[in-house]
Amino acid sequence: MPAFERKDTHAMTRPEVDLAGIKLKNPVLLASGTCGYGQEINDLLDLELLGGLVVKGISLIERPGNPPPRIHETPCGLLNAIGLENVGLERFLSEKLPWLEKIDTAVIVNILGDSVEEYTQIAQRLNGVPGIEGIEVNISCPNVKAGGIAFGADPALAAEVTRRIKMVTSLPVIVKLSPNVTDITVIAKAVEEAGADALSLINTLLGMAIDIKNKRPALANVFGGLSGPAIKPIALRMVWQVARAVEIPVIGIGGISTPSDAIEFFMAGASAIQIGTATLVNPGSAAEVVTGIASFMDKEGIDDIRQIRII
Amino acid sequence: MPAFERKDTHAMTRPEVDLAGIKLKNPVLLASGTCGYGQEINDLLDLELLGGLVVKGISLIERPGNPPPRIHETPCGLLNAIGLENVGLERFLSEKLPWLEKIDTAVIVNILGDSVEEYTQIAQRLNGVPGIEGIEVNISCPNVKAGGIAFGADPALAAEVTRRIKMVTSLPVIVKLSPNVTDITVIAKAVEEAGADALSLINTLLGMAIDIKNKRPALANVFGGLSGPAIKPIALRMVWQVARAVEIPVIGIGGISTPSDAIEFFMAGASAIQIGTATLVNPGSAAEVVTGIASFMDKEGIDDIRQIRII
Amino acid sequence: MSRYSAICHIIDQIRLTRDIFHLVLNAPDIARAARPGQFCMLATAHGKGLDPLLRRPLSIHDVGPSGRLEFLYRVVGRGTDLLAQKGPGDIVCVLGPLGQGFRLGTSSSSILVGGGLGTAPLLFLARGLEPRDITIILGGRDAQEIVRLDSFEKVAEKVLVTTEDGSLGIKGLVTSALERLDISPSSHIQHPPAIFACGPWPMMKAVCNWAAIRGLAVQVSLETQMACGTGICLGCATRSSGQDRYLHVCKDGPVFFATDIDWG
Amino acid sequence: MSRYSAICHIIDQIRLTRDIFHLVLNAPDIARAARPGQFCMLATAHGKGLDPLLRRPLSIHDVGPSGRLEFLYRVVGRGTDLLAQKGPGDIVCVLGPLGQGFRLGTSSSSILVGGGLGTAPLLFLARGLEPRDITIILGGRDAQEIVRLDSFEKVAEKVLVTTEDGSLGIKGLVTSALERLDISPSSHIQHPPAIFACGPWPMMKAVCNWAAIRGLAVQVSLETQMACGTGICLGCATRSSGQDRYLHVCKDGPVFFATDIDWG
Ligand SMILES: Cc1cc2nc3c(=O)[nH]c(=O)nc-3n(C[C@H](O)[C@H](O)[C@H](O)COP(=O)(O)OP(=O)(O)OC[C@H]3O[C@@H](n4cnc5c(N)ncnc54)[C@H](O)[C@@H]3O)c2cc1C
Ligand SMILES: Cc1cc2nc3c(=O)[nH]c(=O)nc-3n(C[C@H](O)[C@H](O)[C@H](O)COP(=O)(O)OP(=O)(O)OC[C@H]3O[C@@H](n4cnc5c(N)ncnc54)[C@H](O)[C@@H]3O)c2cc1C
Ligand SMILES: Cc1cc2nc3c(=O)[nH]c(=O)nc-3n(C[C@H](O)[C@H](O)[C@H](O)COP(=O)(O)O)c2cc1C
Ligand SMILES: Cc1cc2nc3c(=O)[nH]c(=O)nc-3n(C[C@H](O)[C@H](O)[C@H](O)COP(=O)(O)O)c2cc1C
Ligand code: FES
Ligand code: FES
Repeated sequence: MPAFERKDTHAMTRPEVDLAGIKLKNPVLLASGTCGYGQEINDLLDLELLGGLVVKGISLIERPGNPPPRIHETPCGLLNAIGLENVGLERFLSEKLPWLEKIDTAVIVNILGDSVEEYTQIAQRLNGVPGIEGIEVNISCPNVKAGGIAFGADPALAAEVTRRIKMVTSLPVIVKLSPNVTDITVIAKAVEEAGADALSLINTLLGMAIDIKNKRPALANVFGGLSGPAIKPIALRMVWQVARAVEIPVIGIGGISTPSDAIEFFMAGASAIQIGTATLVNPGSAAEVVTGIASFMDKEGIDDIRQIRII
Repeated sequence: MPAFERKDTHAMTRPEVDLAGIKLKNPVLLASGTCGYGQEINDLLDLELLGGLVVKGISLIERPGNPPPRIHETPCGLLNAIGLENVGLERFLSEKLPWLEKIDTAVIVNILGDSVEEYTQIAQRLNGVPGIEGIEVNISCPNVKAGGIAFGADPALAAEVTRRIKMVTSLPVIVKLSPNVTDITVIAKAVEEAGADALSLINTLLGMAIDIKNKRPALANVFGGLSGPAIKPIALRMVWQVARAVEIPVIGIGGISTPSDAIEFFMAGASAIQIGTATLVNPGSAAEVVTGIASFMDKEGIDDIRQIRII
Repeated sequence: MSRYSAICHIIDQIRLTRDIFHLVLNAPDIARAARPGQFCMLATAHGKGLDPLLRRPLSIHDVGPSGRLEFLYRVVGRGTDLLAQKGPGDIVCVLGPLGQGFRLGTSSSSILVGGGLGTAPLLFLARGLEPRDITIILGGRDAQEIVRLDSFEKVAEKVLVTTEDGSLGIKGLVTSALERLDISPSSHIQHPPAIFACGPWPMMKAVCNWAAIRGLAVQVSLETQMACGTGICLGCATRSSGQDRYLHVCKDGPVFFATDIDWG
Repeated sequence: MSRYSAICHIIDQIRLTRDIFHLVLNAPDIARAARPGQFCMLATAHGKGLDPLLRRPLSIHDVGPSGRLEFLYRVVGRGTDLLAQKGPGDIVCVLGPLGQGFRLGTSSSSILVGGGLGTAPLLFLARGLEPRDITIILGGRDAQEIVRLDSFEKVAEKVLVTTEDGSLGIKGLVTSALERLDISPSSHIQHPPAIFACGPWPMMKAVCNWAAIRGLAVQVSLETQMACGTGICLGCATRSSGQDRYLHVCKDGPVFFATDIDWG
């Protein structure tokens, strides 16, 4: 198409950032599990306006997910027990990635496994695949071999997964931490030492609800992950703590739905942020956050969002 | 006064319960720190309608508390960093308890310390004091001697505090657990084994907020405790887990503001519940919960609230 | 398939009974794109309140000229209660049209069965059907639950009403009305009517049984909990009749052929 | 001291400027018990929405016969925005009257200084003062911020207006008006006026400085974040001028003698 017709989005997508080697148009990403594989949402939210997206967690083999009910609303929050339903690694590569490759935004692949081997196999397969800018390792899954304890709750396990993945890929490796721990900085430091290029936090908090009419848990899985505005204070505290404990960049996640929420996370020390539940509620949230950050920076007269970090 | 003028509240205050030896008119208590020492709120909420109240945490020596700002609102939640401001043990006994003694409701004293010795001293002093039905041990405080790690985050420390307190008092000892741990059942079991008569959970979740206009944490203390409806799913999950891990009664706390919230906790396995933040928002909440529980029981045709527990 | 995220003004909100409301919005884009059986997600919190967090799914009841978009709903909880408090001039954020609607097909006749507020999508459906030999069965607990009867009578050749307490129409369930249609199980039907059903699960199951005996295909409109309504959260799963696979009501449905669903 | 938790109907809600509202409720118990300088906690969420969670503190602007309870407020965030959306007939849950009001004393004259919406409690205060030699100084950024001038003129002998941009009254801050009152620092004042101030912190500080030089006592009405407003959460701490102790604005105040406060 003629040059004058080309979508000139640069002014709309500031400020560019470099996140552990990944070039992003801006520090706003969509969180895993809340944007499908991108195509499902692109008509309602132009992905090219964003820094990037983290696709739904991919396992080696396709997973059907949990029986319904899978979701339940709570005060300012959402409980989900999707059960990591996903198309599996191979179908992701053949059916989902080709569409994403055509979109001018960073694609980060969230991966998950029941064993160190499963994580490693996926990471190895993704290495060198064009159109993938980074891997986000979801360590909230239970380690089947270690008796079901979550990788993310044990610093040694978390470090082990990270180290093994780093050995098989040259892609930037982002490790996504679970908030369901006594001291998240312990896990963060273990994972940093194991070679992680960046950290994402937080994943969902373990919660539940009861359907008192039917006298049973509201979710078929009993427990679910709590997300949304309700968890923002906890997420922000953990980002603040971790940003002060490690040298690698921290991606802030948890309850962000407005530009001012995002700015809180940058002030706490985040280098980028992800928007999750807000997209489910209002598909345009992430684009509004991008615009809001740009005008905040104009008002403050700064050109690097990291300048607003509170020391 | 003549018999016919006496306030006959029995019908309004059902159902009676026995909580680790403490007789309660009903299983609804006010949570520590959200009802002062009782007198402050009695004009807006008749304490005699309730099972009881847990007074503001008492330390050996009076504490001034944290500098302001001490509170900050979050989505469906409240962050507080009151800093355990309290009148201290002796003033509590001489200035606050005499009024409470005249009120026909159970009085439980929440105690806190920076060392095992401080906890023990307070517990010893409270032993045998008329008008006190039980002690609730707040183990969310940092243990100064153990380098600031919270008693509630370490099973051995938590058990030690419990054991020592049990040695010096014949009052029922309720241990109040912190939710900021990887596995709350580990702490719960350690404390049960150490002789606790009951457990209260949860205390607040550690969180923070940032005042982006002034570019600083919204609380002077930086971190604060998150309470209110936002945390209900997490509290309920922990009550469910702990009720299945221990034999002693569990008091459910966290985000309860309506009868149906309370019923969720009873279904999860709680033997009683406490109302915290809801009283700050609406002083009448606890009385409404009492009434709501009674009419729920009528509708279900049950006479013991523990019958609704999901097995 | 075009979907829109629109900020809509309320043109009218009419309280039909104690707890049933008829909401009319101005939403030209959504109204134009809408097909019978599709739904919208409506934000219910007021102002910048964040609670209730999720939007609520409501079937499109009707669309009209100049961008009218209509819903028919019952107040059952906090979200619908807040929605009912709004009035003309107020604003509602709406996402739609969403999902796969009814397949209109070419059957020479159609039977539309609605129970409770399951009647909501049937008006728009009836308008869209061709040829027009349409029977609508509206079932409710009592006469109060049978709403917008005159509108239904305008779009159908025949409207049958059933109420459980007999306060209006036939006393009984919608199946009582179906039995009266005299489509005999044994008869080999030359021009099988298309069957559409929306309502409580047991009602739809009963309609499906009735139809199965007669070899008739049924399209049902399902409800599940939904977070996004747009196909990204995978929260709205329902068991498919095929083994270990879930269908997603917001994108694969809400309308399904009854045979694709595991009726449990 | 009687406090009430009341469900009140809105009698009237008048938009005075773009962001300032005058709210009139029917709240007989609270209105009867109220004293100048006290405040109420108002629930702002609609229906059963839980967000915003906390009630918002507003000073009692005036009370009237037959149970009128009035507030004057500015929309600054989510809570006040939601409150402003309500209209006559709608319901607001109110807790009040709360806190310690102004000590009315027996000074032969009074000077009341309000900055911005700090003017809110001064009307009710002026009505309560006796003997009635009252000067009210209303300060604002511009003329838009000076609201209900006619009402203030009815209750005071003298009303002075200051605006920072000079669009109404004296150009400058409230201290410019104070200076004009010609209460000389050196003079030994025989009948010292009582001084009352409410507004932004720097404004109150300036008033206190002006008064301190003249040996005049000042009562100030403070604002802090509040959760309960009833004295149970201890969240509303402010430093007292006495060492390591905090005062609690909702129960020890909101009105304090300036000398009891640590002005930082
Ligand atoms: C595709 C679809 C179309 C629908 N069309 C209509 C319609 O046209 N008219 C109508 O009155 N209702 C319709 N519903 C149901 C309607 O969405 C729920 O009644 C509404 O979401 C309840 O919200 P609430 O906040 O008032 O109730 P809540 O307090 O959230 O819950 C009250 C009850 O409603 C159920 N519920 C809550 N959220 C949902 C949800 N997202 N989906 C389904 N059930 C839910 C709960 O399980 C509970 O039993 C439809 C649902 C779906 C999925
Ligand atoms: C005793 C007292 C009397 C008051 N009287 C009046 C009055 O008569 N008229 C009037 O317009 N305002 C008055 N205020 C201030 C009023 O309470 C706040 O403007 C209001 O709470 C803001 O709520 P919001 O949700 O709109 O804003 P938010 O979005 O919550 O916050 C916006 C701004 O208001 C501040 N704020 C939020 N909550 C409070 C709070 N609880 N107390 C103080 N500041 C807060 C925040 O720090 C922020 O700067 C009074 C405050 C107090 C403590
Ligand atoms: C429906 C849903 C599905 C999710 N799926 C995944 C996932 O597959 N992998 C993952 O790492 N996180 C997943 N998450 C967690 C989010 O990516 C995010 O960490 C969390 O929701 C907190 O952010 P929020 O409050 O903005 O939603 C999911 C969250 C939701 C709500
Ligand atoms: C203002 C405030 C003060 C509190 N002070 C105490 C305290 O002194 N001791 C204690 O054990 N818990 C204290 N808590 C925690 C509550 O007792 C309760 O465990 C917590 O708030 C969760 O319940 P909720 O969501 O119903 O408020 C305090 C909570 C609040 C909000
Ligand atoms: S509701 Fe989110 S995918 Fe269907
Ligand atoms: S606001 Fe709770 S004590 Fe003052």
